[in-house]
Amino acid sequence: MFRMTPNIVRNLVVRKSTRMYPVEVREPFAQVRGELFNDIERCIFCGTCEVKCPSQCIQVDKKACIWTCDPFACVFCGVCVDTCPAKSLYQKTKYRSPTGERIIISQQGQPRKKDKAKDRAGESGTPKGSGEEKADPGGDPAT
Amino acid sequence: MTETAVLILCGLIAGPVVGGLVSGLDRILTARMQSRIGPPLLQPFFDVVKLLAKEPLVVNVWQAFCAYCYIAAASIALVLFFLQSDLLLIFFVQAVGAVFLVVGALSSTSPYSQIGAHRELLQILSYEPLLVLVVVGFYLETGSFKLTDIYAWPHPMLLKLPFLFIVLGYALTIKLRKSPFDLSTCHHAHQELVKGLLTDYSGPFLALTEIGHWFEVVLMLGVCTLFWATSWIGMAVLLAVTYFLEVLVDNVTSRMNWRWMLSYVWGVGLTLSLVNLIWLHQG
Amino acid sequence: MQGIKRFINQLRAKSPWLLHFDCGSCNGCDIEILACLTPVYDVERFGIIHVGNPFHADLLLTSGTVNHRNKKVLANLYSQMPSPKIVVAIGACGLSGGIFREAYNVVGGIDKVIPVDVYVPGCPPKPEAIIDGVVLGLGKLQAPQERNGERKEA
Amino acid sequence: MREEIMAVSAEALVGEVAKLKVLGYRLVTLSCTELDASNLDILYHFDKDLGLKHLRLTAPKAAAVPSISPVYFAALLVENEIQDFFGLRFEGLVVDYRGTLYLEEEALKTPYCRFSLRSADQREGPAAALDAETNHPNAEKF
Amino acid sequence: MRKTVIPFGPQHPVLPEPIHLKLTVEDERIIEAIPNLGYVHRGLERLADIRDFHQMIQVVERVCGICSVIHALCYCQGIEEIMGVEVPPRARYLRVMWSELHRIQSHLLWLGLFADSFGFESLFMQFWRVREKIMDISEATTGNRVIVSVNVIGGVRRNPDPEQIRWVLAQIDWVEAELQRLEDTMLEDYTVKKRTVGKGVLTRQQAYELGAVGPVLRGSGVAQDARQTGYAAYGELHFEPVVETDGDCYARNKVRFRETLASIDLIRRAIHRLPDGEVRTKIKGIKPPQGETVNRVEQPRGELLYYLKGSGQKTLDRVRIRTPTFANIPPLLVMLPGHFLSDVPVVTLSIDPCISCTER
Amino acid sequence: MDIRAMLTVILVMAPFGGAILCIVLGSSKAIRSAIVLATGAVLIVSALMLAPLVPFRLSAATFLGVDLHRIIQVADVALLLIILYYGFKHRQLTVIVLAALQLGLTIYLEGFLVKGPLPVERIFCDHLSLMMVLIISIVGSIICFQAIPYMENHEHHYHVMRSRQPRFFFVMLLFLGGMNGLVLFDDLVFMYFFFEMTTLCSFLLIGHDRTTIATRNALRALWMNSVGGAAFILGIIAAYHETGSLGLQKILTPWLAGSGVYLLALALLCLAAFVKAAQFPFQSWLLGAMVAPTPVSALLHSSTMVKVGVYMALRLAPGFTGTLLSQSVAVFGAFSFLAGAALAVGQSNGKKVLAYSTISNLGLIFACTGLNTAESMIAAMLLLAFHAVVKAMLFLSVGAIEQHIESRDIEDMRGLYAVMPLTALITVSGVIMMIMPPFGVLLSKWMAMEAAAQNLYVIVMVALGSALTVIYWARWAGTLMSDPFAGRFRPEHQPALTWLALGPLCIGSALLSVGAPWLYLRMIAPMMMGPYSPAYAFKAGGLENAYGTFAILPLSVVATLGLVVAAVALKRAFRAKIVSPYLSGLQTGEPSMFRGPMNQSVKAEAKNYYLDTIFGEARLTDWVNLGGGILLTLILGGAL
Repeated sequence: MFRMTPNIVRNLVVRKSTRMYPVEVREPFAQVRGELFNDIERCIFCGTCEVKCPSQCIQVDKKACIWTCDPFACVFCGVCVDTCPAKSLYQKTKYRSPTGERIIISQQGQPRKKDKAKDRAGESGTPKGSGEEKADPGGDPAT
Repeated sequence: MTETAVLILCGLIAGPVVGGLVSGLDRILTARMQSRIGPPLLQPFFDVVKLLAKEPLVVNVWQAFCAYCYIAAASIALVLFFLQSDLLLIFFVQAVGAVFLVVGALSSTSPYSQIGAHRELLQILSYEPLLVLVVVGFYLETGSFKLTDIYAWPHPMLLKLPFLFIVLGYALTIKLRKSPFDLSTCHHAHQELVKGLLTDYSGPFLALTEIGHWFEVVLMLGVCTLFWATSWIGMAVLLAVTYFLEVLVDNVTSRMNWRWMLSYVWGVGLTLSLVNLIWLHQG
Repeated sequence: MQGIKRFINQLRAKSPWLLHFDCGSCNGCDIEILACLTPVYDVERFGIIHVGNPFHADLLLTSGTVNHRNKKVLANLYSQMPSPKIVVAIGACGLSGGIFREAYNVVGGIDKVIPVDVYVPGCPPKPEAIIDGVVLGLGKLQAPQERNGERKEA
Repeated sequence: MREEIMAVSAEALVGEVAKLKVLGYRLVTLSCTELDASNLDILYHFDKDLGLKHLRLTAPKAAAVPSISPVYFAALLVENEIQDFFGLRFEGLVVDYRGTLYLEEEALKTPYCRFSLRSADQREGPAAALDAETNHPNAEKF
Repeated sequence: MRKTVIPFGPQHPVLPEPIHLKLTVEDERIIEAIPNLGYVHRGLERLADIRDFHQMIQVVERVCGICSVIHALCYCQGIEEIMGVEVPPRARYLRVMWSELHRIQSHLLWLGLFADSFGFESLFMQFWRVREKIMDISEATTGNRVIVSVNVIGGVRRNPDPEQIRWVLAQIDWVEAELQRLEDTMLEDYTVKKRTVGKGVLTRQQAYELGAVGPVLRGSGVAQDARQTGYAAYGELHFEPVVETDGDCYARNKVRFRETLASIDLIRRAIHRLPDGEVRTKIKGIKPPQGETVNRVEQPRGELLYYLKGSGQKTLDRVRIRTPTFANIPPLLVMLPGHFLSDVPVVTLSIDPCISCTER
Repeated sequence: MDIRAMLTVILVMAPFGGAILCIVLGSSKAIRSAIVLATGAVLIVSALMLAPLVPFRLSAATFLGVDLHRIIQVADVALLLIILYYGFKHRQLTVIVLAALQLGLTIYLEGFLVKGPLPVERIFCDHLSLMMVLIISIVGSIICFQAIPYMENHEHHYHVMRSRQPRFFFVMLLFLGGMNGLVLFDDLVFMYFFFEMTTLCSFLLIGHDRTTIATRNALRALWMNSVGGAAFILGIIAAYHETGSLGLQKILTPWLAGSGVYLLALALLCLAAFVKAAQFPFQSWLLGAMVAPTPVSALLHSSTMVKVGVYMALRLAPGFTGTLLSQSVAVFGAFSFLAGAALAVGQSNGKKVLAYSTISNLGLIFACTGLNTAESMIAAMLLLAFHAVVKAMLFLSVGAIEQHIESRDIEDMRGLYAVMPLTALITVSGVIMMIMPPFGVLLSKWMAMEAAAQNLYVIVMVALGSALTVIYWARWAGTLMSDPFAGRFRPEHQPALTWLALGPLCIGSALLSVGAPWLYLRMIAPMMMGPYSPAYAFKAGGLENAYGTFAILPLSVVATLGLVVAAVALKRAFRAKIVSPYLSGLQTGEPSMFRGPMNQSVKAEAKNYYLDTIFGEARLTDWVNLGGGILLTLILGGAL
């Protein structure tokens, strides 16, 4: 009846297997598909991601150069990243943080051939202060 | 008179405080046995206070009544223990609480609650005779049912009542709602009866049943101390070992069904207690 | 009195009991939620225990798309939870319907039926993300009066 | 398809199936596809020692098909499913959910009959699904 | 007689997924169990109308999160068959590796849940503790823990480097050691046996005729495993199915436990024979699938069948998925009556129900 | 005339008078009710007046100038002839044989055996008799009061054309007189006569409805009780043979305890007691008697008639102190306690539960009698009193419930609180008084257990039995408080007389429980002489002896406080949000309905566990009868 006892006693003695998550954060594996970013500077608004996305969560307005993504519908499959011809899409290894409000990521870019100077990367629908998922056009993380 | 008042107060405080601490320790120990860290020691208190502050939802108003009756009976039983009253009487009072808990659960129409209540009744059926026999064992050894006399007995009772201590262990396991006897309700969620007996108690009423449970746990542990009442160290060691074994058993067995429980507890328990009692009777 | 209230609200955050309802997810989120309970993540460190019963729960963790059959169940469960209560929607399906948005039997995200307090994106979210989401929810549990209480309940 | 496919008629179906059972085949499942606005194509998949065998039945939507669940109890779920999805009626089901196995009243009726639902499908996305809550006029009543 | 009617599920702590069983009980003995499905029904087969055949991979992966690799594998194999695409050998071996990793994680998950179903909480915790290692392997090699999204038509998306492969081997050694430590409890403990032996008995005949698949079928003594057909690289790995003869919950438990160990072995063999080379055939320029096919693979829960029909367009005409649990529910309905209420979780979980598979 | 003698005569004769009036004038409802009420009032007043006068002995040689013994002789023969008549009428061979046997033995005793002058101090009223008189007169009268509206309803329900109520009340009142006679007389022949009278009355009452099943069960009661009668008369003969006396108090001389024939006499008398108290294997007559209208059940089988058995045993106990007979009676009683409780667990018929519970409790009293220590005798007497009151109340409530919901099945009483709140509450409080401290029944059970602790056989059976007792009572109480109510019912509207019966019984039993120390001091302690001693002292509001203490008053106070708190909580709970019980999230708006397969609304039903496979009547009865039979044989054999 007590065959589990050795395991139990062993667990009492050896190190616990718990990862103390919020206190110690583990380094994610290198290839993890996390949060989706669009380096809007490099985006050519070709619309491939919109076509390929299985969840159809990306909209690309080719004329207005607006790249919109519903992060709540994204399934993190990475197909868009794989197929992006301009390699402007990439995934961080960190997952997307939970939020209390609905958000839509909408990035306003410039047509490829035009001025590459600093342009406003507008986001609508994102409340202030919780905008850490903003794709920051300036700081290129370049994984 | 003041002494009595102090003892009553002790009983009333010891229940929630000691019971909560024991429950917290239990959870930590269980977690460690499962290679987890577990909650803080004071977690049970957080839970109870939180529950008390929740919105009262009731399924049937009689549940509120029964929850209060349960905690009243459980606390009276413990206070009687501290007042060193009659052991048999204490168990009768304790049984009142158990019955009210069941009646409260029966007053809901949810089948889970009802079946839980019936299983609880079967649990009562399993351990109640054993408790009576343990008490009889004390009587045969000391010639009294009064706790004053039992505590005053000069020899450790465990040496004369070893089997009855095991029998009490069965009762304790059932009372603590530990595997393999966590049939009517269980500390873990994953049970076929959802939460069985306690399914439809919620918020403050659930908190009351939890505090009542602590009272009962302290009472049962108090009865355990009777087995080594001659020295504080012996008492403490006995309690620690007993509780550790309880947690261990909880972690190394699966939940059984009530048929098994009834036949096993009655079969083994009654045999053991009879052997012990006959020994006492003859010796 | 105010002090007691604050104290109790603090305790609320220390003992969130969790009810998990899978309303039509693919299991991915469910097993990640369960994984949170197991030794490696062990959310019992935060006092979280899994209760199987809305009457006992403070937190409702829901995963999956709402469909026509389970939306009633979801609303029922929500109504059986005593307030203050927090709803955490887990995974792309729970947030918006995810990849199944367009399927014929899908109503959409959890917030189509009950008010959602925290959205945890991911498909499925990692246990760390779920813990983050729960922690975010606990903040709301600590200040229940700030919630705009009775939102639309289906 | 690599394996053998045998066409059967609705009348001969149960007999054929019973024959296969005697031969030691077990039912794997049924696959139903809509051929056109009025006909369905049902494939009965059977298996014996990891070898497959298929029966093909072309069934008009309006007529009922005899259920094979009395022969193979396992057909119970899938036949109910086809009732849900295509609105095809199976006669003599062991447990008949009458189209409520998966679908609630407010859901789209016979969702797999795309020929009859084509118009509803024009508006894709969640709107279409939500629309379905209010019994779409084009949806075939079961 | 005094009947008790219990709504068992959809929300129920022992059921990880919503399914409803209307149980009619007499003094805790079940006399009738009627299921109600549809709580997870999404209608994803129909998404084939609006998602192209590449996008459908991501959709079918989400039929079930626990066996997503194998769903995608079956789907891809079907499409590859229609389109006549040859898969590179390295990809086939990697497919085996990931499939078996998935099987291990699924079985570990099940072993934990099964332990939980008879109230053995600490055992549940131990299996899930071990399982986290497999999740780590998945995450490291594919980029996601659960829905790994690694199969594509014509091969796989990831190509682990040798160092990663060595790491995987080390990890599964650890898993094996841990499992062997738990074997004694899971298979020999008195209380475990008391709760599982003789429960939910399905004779060989019944299992075969009711169309049971997977461990349920093999637990009843029928040596049938779709891996015997030799898809992917199984044909080259000398695969032997695990069979038990008692047909009760204990036998199924034993089958799954032994299969877990067998899967570890299979991974080792697959890795040892892992060829070098490409992992993905380019399919650009090949016409979209036209024709129909039936493809079968072995999921952790049993045999999975995809019926695919395409007419040369980007979207398929029909994607029909017959999942193993779908096949195992009729046997479950036969098994339940006569048992006690306390055995319902044990018997129900013994088929390893995956409701999201069943209802899609 | 001495007031004591006068009261005695009133207690015995007033019911007879009332009975005769009933049959003569009782065709009108008003007159009949008035007669019953008046008789009851007279009985209650006389019994209360008798209370301060005990103990006393009185000589009763003649009645209205005729030799009393002669009257009884004639009446006795007449009674047996009536039984014989019924035996012939229903062609019941057993009854005929037993009645003839009794007739023969009576004639043998009276005509040939008894010689010399008979003692005339025939009336003996000590505290035990007084307790019985109080129970019979007060509880019995209350039951008769409740019977007035009950029978009205009953006949209405059965569509009886010509009212048979005069006859009914005739027998009821006759019975009360007989009972009082039985407990007030010390002369064995007199006791035998009254014993037979209760047998006949119970036969008539059980068969009152004249249905086939009623007649059959009545006949069963008749023949079984005739066995008791035969044992009784044999016992008398044996006792007379050994002691040369017919006075019970004379017979109970401890120095004769060594004699075999003497013990056999006592054993035979005990056997008669067992039969009257429906102990195993004679339980079936009591169960069969449950077909009778509920007041009959209450009167005969809960509070009074079956108590004759234990009364006799208690009377005889000093005679067999310290013998093997005493031990066997204890074991037999404990066995009955356990078996009765086990069988009650298997029952869903409310009246049968009450019946088995009665058997079980009487078994405990017998066990205490057999233990034969001071403590156990005190326990027995307290249990006798408390059980009578509480059980009568429960019977009457079940009767009231039954007339409203037209069923006596516990399952049909599910959620009764919703429709008959007051009756349900009274029933629940009855249940609580049966199993919970600080109420009297439990007090006496506690005493019994402590007294039994010395005897391993007894204590093991009592421990098991009391756990089983908890089960069937708690289950019932919970069922009543559940909601919603599902069956057919008539809204709660009870006749005033029903409330007049239930209310005082409920309040009375609660007060009696609180007053248990005084009950003990005033009624029981004075009787503790001879081999016994007043074992308990009244200390700190509780009863205490050398090895145990039961704090009645403090507990009562605390329990009242707890009740008040709980009641306040209850009141506040009425303001809380009421939600549907947990139904796995499938509840629909309607109570206890859930949305099942095929979108149907299904009722989530939960039925109580009756564990028929373990405790079912069909399964246990034979074994229990066998056990009881074996033990009885041992008793009779052991006596020799």
